[in-house]
Amino acid sequence: MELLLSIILGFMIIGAIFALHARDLLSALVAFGIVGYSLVICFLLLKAPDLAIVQIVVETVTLVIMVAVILNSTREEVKDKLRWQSALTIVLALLFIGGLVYFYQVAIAPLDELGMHTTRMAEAYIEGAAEKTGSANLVTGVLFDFRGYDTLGEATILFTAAIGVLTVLRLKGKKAA
Amino acid sequence: MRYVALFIILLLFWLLITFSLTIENVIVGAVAALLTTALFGKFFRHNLIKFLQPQRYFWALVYLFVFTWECVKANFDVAYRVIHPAMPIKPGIVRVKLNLKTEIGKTILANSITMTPGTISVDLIDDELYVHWIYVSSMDPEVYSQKIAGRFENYIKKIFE
Amino acid sequence: MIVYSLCFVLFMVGLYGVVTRRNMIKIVIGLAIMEISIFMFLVLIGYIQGAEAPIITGHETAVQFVDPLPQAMVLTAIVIGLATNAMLLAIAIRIYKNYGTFDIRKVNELKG
Amino acid sequence: MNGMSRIVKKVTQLLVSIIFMYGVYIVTHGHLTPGGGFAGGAIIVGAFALIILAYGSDALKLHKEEAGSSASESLSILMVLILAVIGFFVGGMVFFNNYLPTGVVGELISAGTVPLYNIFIGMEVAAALLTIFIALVIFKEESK
Repeated sequence: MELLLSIILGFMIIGAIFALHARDLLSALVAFGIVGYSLVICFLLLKAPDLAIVQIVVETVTLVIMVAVILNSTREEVKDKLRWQSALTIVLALLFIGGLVYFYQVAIAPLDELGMHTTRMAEAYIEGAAEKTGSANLVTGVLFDFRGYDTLGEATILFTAAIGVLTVLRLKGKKAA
Repeated sequence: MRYVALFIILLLFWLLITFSLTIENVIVGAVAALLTTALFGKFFRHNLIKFLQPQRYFWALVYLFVFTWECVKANFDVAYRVIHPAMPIKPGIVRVKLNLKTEIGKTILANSITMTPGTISVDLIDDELYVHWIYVSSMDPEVYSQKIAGRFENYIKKIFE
Repeated sequence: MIVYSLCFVLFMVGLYGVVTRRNMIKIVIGLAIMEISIFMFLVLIGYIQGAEAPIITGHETAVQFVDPLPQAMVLTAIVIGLATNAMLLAIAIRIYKNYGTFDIRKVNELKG
Repeated sequence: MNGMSRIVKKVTQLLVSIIFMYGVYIVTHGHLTPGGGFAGGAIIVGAFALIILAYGSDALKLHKEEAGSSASESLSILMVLILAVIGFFVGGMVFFNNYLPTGVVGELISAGTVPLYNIFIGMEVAAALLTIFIALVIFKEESK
């Protein structure tokens, strides 16, 4: 299980590196699609079918929007290559990476091994979900009943994003009726 | 008339995917099908009489086997071209004249050609289908039309016309 | 534990993209890669060996479910990620319309 | 934008209502099977986006559709709030209270308010994403 997930994650990393280095923006998007759709397979292996459905649709919509944006403008990658300005930049970058790795070590230490997770907080949700909410799908039960506030906030963010996109992309003002 | 047919098809689809016959399920499915018909009914343009003629279903079954056989053959052909060290390909776009009348028949033929490895249908303009072919073996329109479209055309004519 | 480390590597790749790329579309792709690594990490934490997907079907034998809490959180996060990505892309294409380039440093030079 | 070739249009005619129906199934069965408002809403957007891409913006009145989708977006988020506020007054002063009878686990009409939230969140997601998509298409049309 862990081996399989590691292989898929390795492919995701290769796809991500290629997506960031591709000369053509359209091929960069195709490479980014590798990352997103591999995530769907990982979700299915990790027993999260809800997330797999959402991710496969959301990835498709994201790619459609990105391709629409690129076809609207240009496929050319910006020409200038990355320059290492000075030794100071490299030292700062290495320091930054070292700091991140250190904090990653600190954060990862108290975690359980993969697959040995003990449900502490969700115990109440799993025990009470079927009786309290009557929902057979526990994820939906958590989402819309125990944690309704999160869902409301999420819906608000979607609403705001849609209004923001409308505002940013409006070229002509609305005609006076 | 069209709308009623779409409603019935959608309700059958709903019952197939939910697979239960309780009253609530049927009511919810009917409401959903009504909504879908109201939103997308104007995009559903098919000749409905043909749905009720059983011999068309028989020919569709036959066509399924024919198509699978052609697909397997084309797979081996393309695999041979890929594995062969000299890569014997001669790609090009040819213009195939179709004998089919109905829109749906042309669509199914174009999709069948696309799904067979080695050929991809690019566009459909009037009665002519532009096909990208991996190995253009002849320049004679009669010969290549027969080679690309002829093997499917008779069956599709029996199914849709 | 190696899976967690690979998630971290994926996150670092996304961060590298955001920091070094000059093209705005590439920056959005980098942000999306970072998001994806976080989703993966959260779902990995909630995974239990040999457990069922958290859906009551009525005839499961081993009544142990995968932790539904991280899954619910990630579910909202995915949709929020889509919304923010769409917003960023809208801003990017608007900048392209005004300046004629996706290069973020050139935009900086042009104004202020 | 002129839309795509006749092959794509015909396949769209065949498939679009079935895709929409499948989205509705995912939304309404969200409390029983994998899926729910988020996934189903995104699938419903797929149906609309398919029509816009296949037929092109000439054949459709996009400004009208944009107004309709942003109106239904506002309406559905308002409905979610109203459902939550009703829970506040019916039950013991708890926001998002599940006040309807929960019924038997595993039946379609069960789980109290959860299916209602599912439906309205699905509408919200679908309308928001559709608004974003139509805004991009209109931007492309007008910036020519």
